[in-house]
Amino acid sequence: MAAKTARTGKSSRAGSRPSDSLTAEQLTDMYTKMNHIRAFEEKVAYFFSRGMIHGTTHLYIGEEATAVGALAPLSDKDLITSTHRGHGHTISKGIDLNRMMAELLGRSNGYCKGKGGSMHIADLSRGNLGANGIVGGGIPIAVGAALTLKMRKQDQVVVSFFGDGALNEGSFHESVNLASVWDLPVVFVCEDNQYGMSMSRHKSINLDDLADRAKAYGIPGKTIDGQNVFEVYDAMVEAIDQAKKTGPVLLVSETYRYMGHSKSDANRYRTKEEINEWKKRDPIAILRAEILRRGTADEKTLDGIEAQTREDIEAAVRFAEEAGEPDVNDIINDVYA
Amino acid sequence: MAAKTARTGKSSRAGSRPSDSLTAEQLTDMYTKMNHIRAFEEKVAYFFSRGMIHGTTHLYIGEEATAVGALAPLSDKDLITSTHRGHGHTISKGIDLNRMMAELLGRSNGYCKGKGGSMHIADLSRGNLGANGIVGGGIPIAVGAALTLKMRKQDQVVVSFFGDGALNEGSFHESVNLASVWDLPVVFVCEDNQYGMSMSRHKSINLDDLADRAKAYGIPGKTIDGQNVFEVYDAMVEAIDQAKKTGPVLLVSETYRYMGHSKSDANRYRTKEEINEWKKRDPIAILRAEILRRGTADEKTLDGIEAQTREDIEAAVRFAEEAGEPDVNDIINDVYA
Amino acid sequence: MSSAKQKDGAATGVREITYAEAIREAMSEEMRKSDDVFLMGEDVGVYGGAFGVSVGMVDEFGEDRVRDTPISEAVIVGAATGAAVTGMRPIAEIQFSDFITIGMDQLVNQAAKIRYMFGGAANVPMVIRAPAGSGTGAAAQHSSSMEAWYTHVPGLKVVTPSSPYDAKGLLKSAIADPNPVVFLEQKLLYRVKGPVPEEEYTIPLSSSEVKREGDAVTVVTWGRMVNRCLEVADELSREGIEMEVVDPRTLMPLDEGPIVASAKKTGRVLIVHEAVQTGGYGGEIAARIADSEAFYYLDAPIKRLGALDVPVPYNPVLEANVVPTHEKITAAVRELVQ
Amino acid sequence: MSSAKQKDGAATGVREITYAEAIREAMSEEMRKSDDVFLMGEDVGVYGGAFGVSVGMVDEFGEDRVRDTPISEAVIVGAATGAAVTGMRPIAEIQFSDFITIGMDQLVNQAAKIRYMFGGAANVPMVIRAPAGSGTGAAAQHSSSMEAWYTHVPGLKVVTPSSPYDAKGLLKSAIADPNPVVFLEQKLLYRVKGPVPEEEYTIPLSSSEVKREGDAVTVVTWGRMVNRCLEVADELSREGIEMEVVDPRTLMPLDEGPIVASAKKTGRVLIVHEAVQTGGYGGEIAARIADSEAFYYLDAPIKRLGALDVPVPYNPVLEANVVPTHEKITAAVRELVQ
Ligand SMILES: Cc1ncc(C[n+]2csc(CCOP(=O)(O)OP(=O)(O)O)c2C)c(N)n1
Ligand SMILES: Cc1ncc(C[n+]2csc(CCOP(=O)(O)OP(=O)(O)O)c2C)c(N)n1
Ligand SMILES: [Mg+2]
Ligand SMILES: [Mg+2]
Repeated sequence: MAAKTARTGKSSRAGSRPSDSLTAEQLTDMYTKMNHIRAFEEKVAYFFSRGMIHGTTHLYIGEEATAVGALAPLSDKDLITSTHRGHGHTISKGIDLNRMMAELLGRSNGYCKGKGGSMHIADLSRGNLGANGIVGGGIPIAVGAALTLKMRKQDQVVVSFFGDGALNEGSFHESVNLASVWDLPVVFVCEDNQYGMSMSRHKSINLDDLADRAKAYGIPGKTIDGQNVFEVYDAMVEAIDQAKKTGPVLLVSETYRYMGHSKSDANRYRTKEEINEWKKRDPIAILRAEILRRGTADEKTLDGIEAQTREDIEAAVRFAEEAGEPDVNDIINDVYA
Repeated sequence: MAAKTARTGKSSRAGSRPSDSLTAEQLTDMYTKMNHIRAFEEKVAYFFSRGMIHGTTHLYIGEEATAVGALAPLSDKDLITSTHRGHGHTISKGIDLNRMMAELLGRSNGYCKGKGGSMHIADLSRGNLGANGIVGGGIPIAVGAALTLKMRKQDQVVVSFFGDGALNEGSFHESVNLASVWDLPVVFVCEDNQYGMSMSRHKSINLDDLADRAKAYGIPGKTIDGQNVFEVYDAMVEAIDQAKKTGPVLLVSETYRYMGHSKSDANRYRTKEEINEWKKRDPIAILRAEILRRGTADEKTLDGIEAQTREDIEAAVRFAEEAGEPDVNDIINDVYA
Repeated sequence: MSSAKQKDGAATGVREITYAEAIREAMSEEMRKSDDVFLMGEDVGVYGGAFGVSVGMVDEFGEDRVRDTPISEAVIVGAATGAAVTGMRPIAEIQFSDFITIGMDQLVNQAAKIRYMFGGAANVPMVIRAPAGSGTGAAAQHSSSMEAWYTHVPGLKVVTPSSPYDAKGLLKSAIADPNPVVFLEQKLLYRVKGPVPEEEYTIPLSSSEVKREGDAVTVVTWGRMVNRCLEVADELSREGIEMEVVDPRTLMPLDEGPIVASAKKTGRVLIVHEAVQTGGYGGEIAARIADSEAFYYLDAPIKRLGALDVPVPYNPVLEANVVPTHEKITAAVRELVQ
Repeated sequence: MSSAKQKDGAATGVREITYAEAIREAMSEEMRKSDDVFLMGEDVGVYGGAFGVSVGMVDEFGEDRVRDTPISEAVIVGAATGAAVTGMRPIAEIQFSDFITIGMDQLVNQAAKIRYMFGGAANVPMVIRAPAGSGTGAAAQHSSSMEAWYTHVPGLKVVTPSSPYDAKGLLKSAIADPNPVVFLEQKLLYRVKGPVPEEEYTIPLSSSEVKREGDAVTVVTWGRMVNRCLEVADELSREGIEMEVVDPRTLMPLDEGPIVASAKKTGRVLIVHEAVQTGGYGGEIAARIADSEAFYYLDAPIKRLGALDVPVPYNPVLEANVVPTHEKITAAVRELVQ
């Protein structure tokens, strides 16, 4: 079972790792972000269950360590492309939570003025090139962004997130190949949450280790334990370095989504046991335990952070609710620049 | 240089190989087919140089051993999909040369009644599902044909040809992946003639051995000397067997096109020396030498075969020229069945 | 108007089922009849399809004939093409019609053209089923209506059913058709019920239907907009304005006769579609009328009402106002008959 | 009619260059002006492009700015999109416009929609250049004219130049435009020469041009068909039939004014395009006229003449007869003015 494989991990534990020298402040920031993601998602799940949000949404709960671990080593100037399951990446990259919540609620003060919704939140000012409703759709865009960096000789990197299901789209293939032959600074991060909608990745891909996909492009590939934010962080520090020096890297982060694929999912394709098994290795709990072990914060502080993140989300909801619905006359704007 | 790699070959020479037991008749048939291809192509090249054929064409001269070696082990009921550079596959699979030539000349008695031309010749009665003007376009179709075989439990195989350039299309990726997870009986034959139009495969793909692409799909992959028809044959016998038993296989046949990519090619991207180097290992010469060594036919017989193939092509031209142009009123037919 | 009678089924005791159920029945019945027919697509198996259209089918037919595919639209369309050319009758579901773009080459350059390129030597009997349209809050990449594209590709047939009855009858014909058919389903109709007889029936492709007779104005419309236009018609009828509503049902090949006849009769034409107005199929309909004998009977300019020329926005109010609304249709009819 | 004057350039001493050269000049000039502009595509470097459009450019600009790509149309379009969103101004060549189908999702669901989905927070300044049209004997998968598709995608601009002068002036505007532009070149025009001034000039996108004045009939046409219609016009002029020929040059957004004005003036309209008639952009033009004030001035049905509804066949005689021929255009005009 994948959960078991992930548990053992694959990165070497010997010697000192970058994550060993994370400062107290950095650890607190990571803990805050993971809690922001979870609190945001739980709020969104609540709104959906009440029919208070329009459309559909794809929740990231359970996968928080990947986004936070992968993006912690980035600078503000580094870029990302995200997915339909993008809230985690967006919050990790830094975002105005108010405007993000407002967008989900379709308000005029949302990131996209209510035109985009959950699947199209972007924040170019913070290097977030956007979520994407098309599976695999953001990968070519990441490659193009990396081309800009290379042509302008900018010392930055692009991180492109996508799921295990996206590994089967032609866009993945063409993109990784191009990034490889052009030595572009991209880290491709595959979030293997074991399923593409209802399809087990064991049925959609004939590989034990998804990182073997990298072998087709002559680039490094590595599978990591996506529930452990430190392992993600360490792999990413190395990958960013490689990407800048020699070109693209593929990381496969083994993780799991606790919730259904989207709002309408009867979970017919997996068992309760499997879900519970994964929940035992909750990424927030793992980070919390390690912070306590290192002693950079105590229980009380961490509880305070958690409470604060919930409060931040409530504040974001208030911010959104204070704004009006977008003006119907605004429909026709923003097509052309 | 790729030519050197190919020269050493990669398949084991130890023990007896399927090609060791090719009968005199089979060898003669292979020799005939390779000469048919070459004679056909030389005629077509001549017509083009005189502006007597419309459109463009992609010549297979120099690559004959791949098509002939790959298709010799097939039964009539096995299927193929071909490419823009398809004359070799078409002749190897068995075709009415008259109607094939008539199609190139755009005649009403051509395979497609003059509607298809060089890039769209098909012969479903002989299992040829068609050439294709879209790079990588035939690969998904091959997979679909193999699905038919599997669903109907027919003990046949599909061979899908494509070039090194096609390895970079999303269609290749999606197709091989699907064939792999569904265990479909397809042999994917990549004809690595070193270039996709002007682009060296060393620039378009970051791999020394293109067969490594197979590793992304958990299927066997093997690179073979495409100038040596015996090596192609042997690899193919094994691959067909595997494909029927366990699912798809990727073969990469290292070969070279002597002529320009299509009729308008100034050959700016390669050197005369490189072309001449490859010509030293002409696939027809290699087969001829081996036939003589085995003694299954003598010089005179082989000369006679060669002369006969040229005569067959002249006869095909006469067949075509006797037919009229298609009727303009036929334009609107054949859109819907 | 044979099926207009059917529409009164409820009254005459015909059972009512949803549009999604009608589609499922059509597929299941054809799959029972022939082993050549099968369904493939993302999550069509145990999940039952993103909109539940194929729920339960895998239980009856097994995983071999109700095939879950990886997320690979190009090879979904292409494999269907290859299976069709070799004698099967695949039904390939693309989860949202927006994603057909990924299989566009296989659909347009392969499936549609194979027969012609081969001089008639091959058939490509396949159906691409895909849900179209906005209204679900899924925003710009999950809501488009691109039927016009496919009508511009010789070799394809294009079907846009507006009721459970039509969906079932047309899908059965599409499956039986020896050509590639793009069968565009309406997300917002999936749960709408309508009368569908238990007995076997089919509706020929390329058979426009007058959904409602009237003499004041001809409204040509399809897909989700048909019901909306019929509602407007009921309302305006109370004021004495009798709209004739014609649904082409199959856009390509188009059964032009009933449309031209109606335009000739009423002298006033409004074309309503959910797709973006510019470049939409409404242009084709308008052009056909403007170049038909009906031209000489027109008393007013031919009006089109399509979606605003923007991608579909997320906010529900914006989204609802992108497509022709009840109010806009009403206003357009009023303006025309003045 | 500013550029109609330019068309007499030969007489007034303006140099003549080919359509391909005009395109190359436009790209080279813009690349000299800004490092943000670059060209990418299959074989655009040392090979000079399949039609020789970029011959020599790699020598001036180097392999970094004239980038040969692998054969991967989806990522060609997508990488251009990503580069554009991050501030570059890519020109991506797709070797034949038929192959845009492979990059269709990236073009339609990404490049075109990004700005709107993000509520206006991003620009996507990119040009997709691609040769369209039949006449080269390359058959069904290398000869299509799909401009209508792109006009149906809000967010894209669509340009179809018919002369070297227009090609250069419009391409420079396309490169400067902050939006994704689909720039459809005509294979059969690449070697055709025309006057192009040495001085810098641009032609605004969305500026229809009356290529020839006349009062008997309005012919709206674009791309390769413009010259053919002008030839017919010269011929019929000898019989006293004066055709007015209007070339929209940019199909989306359309500069409708000159078209409607002309239709109003002549009262008779023929729309000619190389693309397949059904679902073609001729429908849009016809519909716009039929719903404009020109409607009241029409003396005859609006006629369309597009290609026959078939894929493009290989045989040269068949191929030539698929598209509107000189004879068919002449006959259509005669019929209209009778
Ligand atoms: C091109 C495309 N195909 C299908 C879909 C519908 N869809 C949305 S998410 C999804 C599953 C994606 O799986 P994966 O890439 O593993 O990401 P996950 O949802 O597991 O995070 C599917 C099939 C889509 N949005 N885009
Ligand atoms: C999708 C697509 N892109 C580009 C082309 C133009 N083109 C035709 S053949 C060719 C090169 C193909 O290279 P490869 O696959 O190696 O085959 P080869 O020609 O070398 O046999 C190109 C770029 C095409 N026909 N289809
Ligand atoms: Mg997944
Ligand atoms: Mg090649």
